Amino acid sequence: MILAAYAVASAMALAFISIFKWNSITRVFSVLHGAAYLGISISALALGKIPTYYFGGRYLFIDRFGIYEIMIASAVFLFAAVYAMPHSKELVQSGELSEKNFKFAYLAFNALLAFVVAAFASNSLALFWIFAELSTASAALLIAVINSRKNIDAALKYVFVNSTAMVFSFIGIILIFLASEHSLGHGTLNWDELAAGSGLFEPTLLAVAFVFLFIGFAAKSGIAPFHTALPHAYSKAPSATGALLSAVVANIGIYGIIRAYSILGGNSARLSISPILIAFGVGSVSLAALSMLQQTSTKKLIAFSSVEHMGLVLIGIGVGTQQALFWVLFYIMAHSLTKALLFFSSGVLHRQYKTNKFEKMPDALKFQPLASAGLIIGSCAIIGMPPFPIFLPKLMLLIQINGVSTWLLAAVLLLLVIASVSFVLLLSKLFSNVSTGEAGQQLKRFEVPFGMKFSIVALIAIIIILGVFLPDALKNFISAIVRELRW
Amino acid sequence: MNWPFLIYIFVNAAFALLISPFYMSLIKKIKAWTQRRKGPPLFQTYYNIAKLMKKEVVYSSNSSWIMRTTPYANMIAVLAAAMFVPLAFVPQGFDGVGNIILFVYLLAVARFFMALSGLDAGSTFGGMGSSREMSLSAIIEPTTIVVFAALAFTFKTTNLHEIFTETAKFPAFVMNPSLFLISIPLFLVIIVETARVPVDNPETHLELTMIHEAMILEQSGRNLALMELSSAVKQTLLTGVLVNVLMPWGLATEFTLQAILFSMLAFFAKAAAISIIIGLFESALAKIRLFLLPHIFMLAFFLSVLAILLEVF
Amino acid sequence: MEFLVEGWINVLLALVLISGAFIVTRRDLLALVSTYSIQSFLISAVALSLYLIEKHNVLLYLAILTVASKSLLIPYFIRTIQRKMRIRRDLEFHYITPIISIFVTLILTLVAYICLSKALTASSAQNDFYLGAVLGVSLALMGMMVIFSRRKVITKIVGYLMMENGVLLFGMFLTELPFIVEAMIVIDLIILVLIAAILAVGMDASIEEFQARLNVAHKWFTQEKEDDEI
Amino acid sequence: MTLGLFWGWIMLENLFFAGLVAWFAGATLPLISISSDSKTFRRISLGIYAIASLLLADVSLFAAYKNITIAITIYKILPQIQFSFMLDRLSALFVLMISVVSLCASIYSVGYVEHGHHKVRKNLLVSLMGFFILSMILVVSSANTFAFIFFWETMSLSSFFLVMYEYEKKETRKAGIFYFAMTQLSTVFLITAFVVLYAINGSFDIRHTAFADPSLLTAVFLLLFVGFSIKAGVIPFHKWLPYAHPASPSNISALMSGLMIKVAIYGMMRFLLFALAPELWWGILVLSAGIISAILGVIYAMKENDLKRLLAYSSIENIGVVLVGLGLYLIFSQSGLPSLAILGLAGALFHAFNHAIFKSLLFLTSGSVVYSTGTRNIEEMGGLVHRMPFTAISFFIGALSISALPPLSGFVGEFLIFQSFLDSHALADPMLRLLMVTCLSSFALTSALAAACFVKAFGAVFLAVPRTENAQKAHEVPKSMIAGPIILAALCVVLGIFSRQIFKSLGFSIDSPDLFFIGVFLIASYALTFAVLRAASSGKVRISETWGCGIISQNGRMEYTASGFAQPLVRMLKAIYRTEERSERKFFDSQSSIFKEGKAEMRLMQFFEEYIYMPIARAVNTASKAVAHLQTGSLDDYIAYTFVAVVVLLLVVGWII
Repeated sequence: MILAAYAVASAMALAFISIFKWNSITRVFSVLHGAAYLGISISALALGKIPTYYFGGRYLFIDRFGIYEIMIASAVFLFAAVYAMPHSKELVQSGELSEKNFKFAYLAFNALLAFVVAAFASNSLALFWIFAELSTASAALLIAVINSRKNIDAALKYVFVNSTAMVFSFIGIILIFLASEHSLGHGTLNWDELAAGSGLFEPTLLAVAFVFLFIGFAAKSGIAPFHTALPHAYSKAPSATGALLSAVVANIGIYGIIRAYSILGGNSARLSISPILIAFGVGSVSLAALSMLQQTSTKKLIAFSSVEHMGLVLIGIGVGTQQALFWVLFYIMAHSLTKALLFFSSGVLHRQYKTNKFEKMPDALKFQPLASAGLIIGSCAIIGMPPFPIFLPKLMLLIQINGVSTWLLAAVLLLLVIASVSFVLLLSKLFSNVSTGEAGQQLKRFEVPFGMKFSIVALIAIIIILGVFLPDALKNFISAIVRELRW
Repeated sequence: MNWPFLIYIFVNAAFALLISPFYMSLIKKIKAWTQRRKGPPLFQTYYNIAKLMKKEVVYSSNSSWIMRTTPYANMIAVLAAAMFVPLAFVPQGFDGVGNIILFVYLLAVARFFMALSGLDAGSTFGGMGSSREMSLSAIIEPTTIVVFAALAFTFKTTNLHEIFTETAKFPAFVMNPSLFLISIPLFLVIIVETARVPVDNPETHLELTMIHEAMILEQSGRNLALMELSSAVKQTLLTGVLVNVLMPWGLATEFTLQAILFSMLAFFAKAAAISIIIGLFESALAKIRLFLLPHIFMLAFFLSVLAILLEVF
Repeated sequence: MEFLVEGWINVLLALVLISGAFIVTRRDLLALVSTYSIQSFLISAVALSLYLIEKHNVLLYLAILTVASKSLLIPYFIRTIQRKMRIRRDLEFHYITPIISIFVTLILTLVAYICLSKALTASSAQNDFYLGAVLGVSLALMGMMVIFSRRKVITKIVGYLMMENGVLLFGMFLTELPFIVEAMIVIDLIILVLIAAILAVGMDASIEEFQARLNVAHKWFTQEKEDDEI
Repeated sequence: MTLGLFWGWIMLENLFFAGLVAWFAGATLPLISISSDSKTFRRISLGIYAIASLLLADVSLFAAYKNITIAITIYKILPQIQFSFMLDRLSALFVLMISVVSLCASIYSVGYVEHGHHKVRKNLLVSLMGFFILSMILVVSSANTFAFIFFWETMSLSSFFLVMYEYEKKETRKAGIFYFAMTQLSTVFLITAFVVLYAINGSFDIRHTAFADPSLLTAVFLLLFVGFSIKAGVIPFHKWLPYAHPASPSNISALMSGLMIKVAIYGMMRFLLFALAPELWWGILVLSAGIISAILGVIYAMKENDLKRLLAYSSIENIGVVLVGLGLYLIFSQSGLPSLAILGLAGALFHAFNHAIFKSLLFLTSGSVVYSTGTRNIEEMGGLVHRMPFTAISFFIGALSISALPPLSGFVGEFLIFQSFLDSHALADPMLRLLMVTCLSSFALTSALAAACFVKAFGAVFLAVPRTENAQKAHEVPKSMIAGPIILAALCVVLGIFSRQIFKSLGFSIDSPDLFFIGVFLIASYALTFAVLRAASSGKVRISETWGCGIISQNGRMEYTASGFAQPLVRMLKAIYRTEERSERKFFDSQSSIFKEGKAEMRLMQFFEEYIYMPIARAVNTASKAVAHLQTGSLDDYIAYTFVAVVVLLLVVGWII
């Protein structure tokens, strides 16, 4: 029922977009697409019984974790779609997006949501893999659709780095199948069955399988050293796409890792895997934090910040306690929303200055006060300052990390400081760039259209509210997810 | 507050005011004698003060209320400090009066104002004097405090009145070698605080040597009189500390007229002795280069720390 | 019969590995694609041989699908593009030279063996599956080696295809694996290759422009150091 | 009676809450009207601040005086994560301090904020100031470490933005980034410590913690100490302070220097007194850190010619003084001398409180000076006592107080600390006594240098003749900018004079001198002296030029400069003011005998920057460059990384499983 509703929504959106030739209708439909997803998810939560299985539970299902991720994805998509309404017009006007490709871009944009949601709704690991790959493909198209060689280059990097890593995931899938066949008697690739029977699995086989799975999922979520394509992809993609890439597509990888790790739940393989995850997490955080110091472009900085946050999330997963998972889940949401805000804000600045280099953005505060405010607030939020929503999960994750080692905690914290200093450097370089005399006068102010403003303002409001209030519903929901995953 | 204490305040201050100028002249006289000169009359300082009182006050047009209040501030700070050093007799204790630290800081108040007044007129000399005064006082401060700490460590109290009561009871300083050690840095502190050779030369108005005189260069008339008087009282008070620690013979601890009078006389004589020593000390030494002064201070500091070490171990 | 077939399979697997080594070292693009085509053919032959033993219909379908897509369709597509691009050779090697890459290939097989040995022993997998798994993983790693040691995008695509072949080889031995999964992989592969190829040539352009662009594009891949302007 | 107390308690709780809400409302108001340039909103907001400060001052004074504890919980995120607040005596003291200072700062700001040009920025200044103060209040009244760190961070964040107020200036940016890095570093230490405490206690409550592992206790102490030290500006973690304080607007410098670093002191006290079981060596560590900060702080201040930076260094000194008191408390309480320990603690607390008052007074007045003259360099001022009489008198009282001159408030704190030093003969351990003497002498140097430093500051800024045109044209600031400091100045006097009575009424029998008596005596003797002089002297007064060695008219170039004033001390302490001298000489001939030309330069070495901060920064930068270099932009490299990672991962898996 729920799934059908999703499918219908996507089908209608895609169909209408391809049928009608008016661009404005295309824009509206993609907003409706996002809204429909969000609406369906909420009403499913309110009414429908979750988890629900389809096709006898073999291929598709919707459980709480899935719908949580779907909600994050559709919320970000909704804002991105609203943002893209005027933004795409701008892109067409400035010639960055050719008229011919407009519809194509929008199709890919909407298909991306459909694929992502399908991935979250896949019960079968193989199906999940396929949809993850498809989301890579559509994301790559979205990056490449802009008329620039650099974009094609970035898209190719994105495709190659992700797909090569995902190949190993497939090996992992085969191994998982082998393991389940060996222990349960019949091979299965279903998340729920795997999680239920995980205690019986052969630990070494399971561990090897997990490591293979992990390689692909890590690439998808941007864990170092598989993150390399992200800075290019994020900086070249239009901002709405960038937001989707970092706030939605990256979540697929983390989703996969969490699912896969939950399979290890009752198994001794977990003991040997946990250090690997933590090591990769620390590696990502340190690499990202150190790289961030040298960045000169807003979106690259944001990209590395994604790597950093995913690293922290990975550490949280590696710690493996229920509390840690609870906060990891909250963290993912907070991170997605904040990242979207950052992308939207830097997108406005990109419109104004046609560049992402923050040295080349004179008088940003004067020309684009709202975007600047968004960037400032987003930066504060992303570095985990209160009263923004990353602070709380960060603190609580740190507490969980302390359970592993206090040294690890101290190391992570120090790295986070470096990362936050990078953001402050960004802000200070950006906003201190005040032109004197005529240079500043020549620049024409880019009037921010309503849609872009709306997304930024709405996200700021949501972030501030979530930073202080943790609604009971959300709290219970996340707890339910943790229970459901049998962490 | 009891009435003997009130009397003490009044008598002690009056006594200090009365005898202080005498020692200034006495030192000059001693120095003159050593140089085979006749020297000024012993009461010359009193004459000077009386003369200055009659003169008009000249204020610089650049100066502010700092210049105008400094003489009073100096005077009252020194008068308050006078409460802390019993010269005539040691009264019954009163809260906080007699505290070493408060004593040192009351003198610091006087210095603070004086240094500011040196800057107030905008004259080059005044600034120079203030600068040197504040620098030297900063450098000597550890010594001063450690000297008093040594006293406190020796007598297990920080109240001068109590210290003096103790010394008056057992007036044999020989018994206590640390007291002897303390007396040398204490003497040096007096030299510095009262701007004497080798730190400063109160006789000359030469810009290379002036410290104290440079600061009060712009003062005149009754204000200058107040400044002179207060610095004289300050010297007496510091001498009083030395005298009462080192040779407390005759210091009255009970409140009888006879004892008080005897105590005053004894103090007068003892302070005169110290002044003579100061005079001879000044004659024997030449003014030291400003930047060599810390060496002397280090010596004083070393001695006072030594005194404390004796007490500590 | 089965004994014979098993031996046959081993020979085929060895051939696959050799073809992999070939791809790693070849400079001629046409030869590369042909080798790939042959490799895919060998793999479907493996599938067929397995079918003789296991009698699972899935393997049959798989063999057909592999031949259709990997031996025919994709190579055809790549050749078309190649013809348009007029590139014949991929001369430069990055990081490793052909001779070294042969050694690395051997080492990779060893790595795959080390990684999988304990796990597969523990699960008491059959012997041929074991061999298939090790070869599959090493083939995937070799494909990756092709991707990063060659400069031309077309070669990279071939490398990626070889990686997929490795996975396919691996998956084939796990006969119970649902067919739909394998089929989907193939579909996905086609889509990705299409996208990558299209991207490689540029979104839309006439042949001349396209050629110019492509040359530039190859320059970016090879020498481009970040500069960030759109 | 009980009922009355109960109602009173309820009322206090509500009042406290109302105060917080008022702060919040006041701070939000300018945000709502962010793009309007009307003064009204800002004034209303500042008025709300003032009222809220009064309210909170009232509540905290009552709580401190009656020694009752107010506890409220505002919001529970999760059962173990709550925003709950508590005013016990220690917290109440700090809340009182914050409210008093922020009351005056708010009054001051009414005039001060209007002198900028950017309307948005003016509104932001007012708003962020409110959030900043509110955060500080909430930090010191936090009942658990979660709320503590939460508001600690908001405090850091809001103050960071306030430091960046004039972000166009390069030095401001440098200051801001430096400040931010340091403040984040301090958070690292604090969070680590809090997390460890949480792991032991199982909750965020600040309560007495029993450590099973003594090394963990040591670790927690060190973490907290370093964390709070960074924020408090204890040497060697002080370097952000002389950058950040001058860079921010003056009303904010007053808050930062007067209050924010005290918040760190509060944290230190809170945990040392209530959560951890101290050991003797902690006291020695704290004492040494305090002495080093005090002495180096004032020595650096002495050399400084930037008025606000001078004050910032002086804050380092005073934080050192507070730490000395705290260290004495720890040492004495571990040596079984509770009465002396209380003396030290009282000294620390009283000095902290007073420093808040007089340092914000000094910052506010120097803000007025900067406002009028447009420069922070004291060499370019002079003669302002005639042009800005009220500011001058306020600054003067602050200077007197900070120089620890009786009977003003600054004296009392230092006195108590001196007293406990001098009473340390009661200690049993001779080594400890020796330590005390050593520290005492350094401490004495500190206070004398502080006096010298403020003679220099007051003299150069206010006295004599203006040295530049700007100083010549300076005029008195608006009334509100006079009113704020005047209140603080009055407090300096009152707190000093009535210190003994204050201690007594709070129930502490501390043997501090009766400064009220001294004050009365001073006034009486002033009257007497005045009367005597009137009677005995001529009373003639003449105004004339300063004697200038024959020069007709005295001008600003002839007077002693601030650098000149500091010169003797600088020479005497040249071991500390490390200067680097470099000379190059060229010669005509090869034997180096005929001199051709030469170049000599002298530079003040910044020890901590050059030997501690810069090497670390360089190391981080080198590492980050190396790492950033990995991002080559070439797909080949990226795939190669993946390849290597996969191979390594597979080997690792094969090896460990």
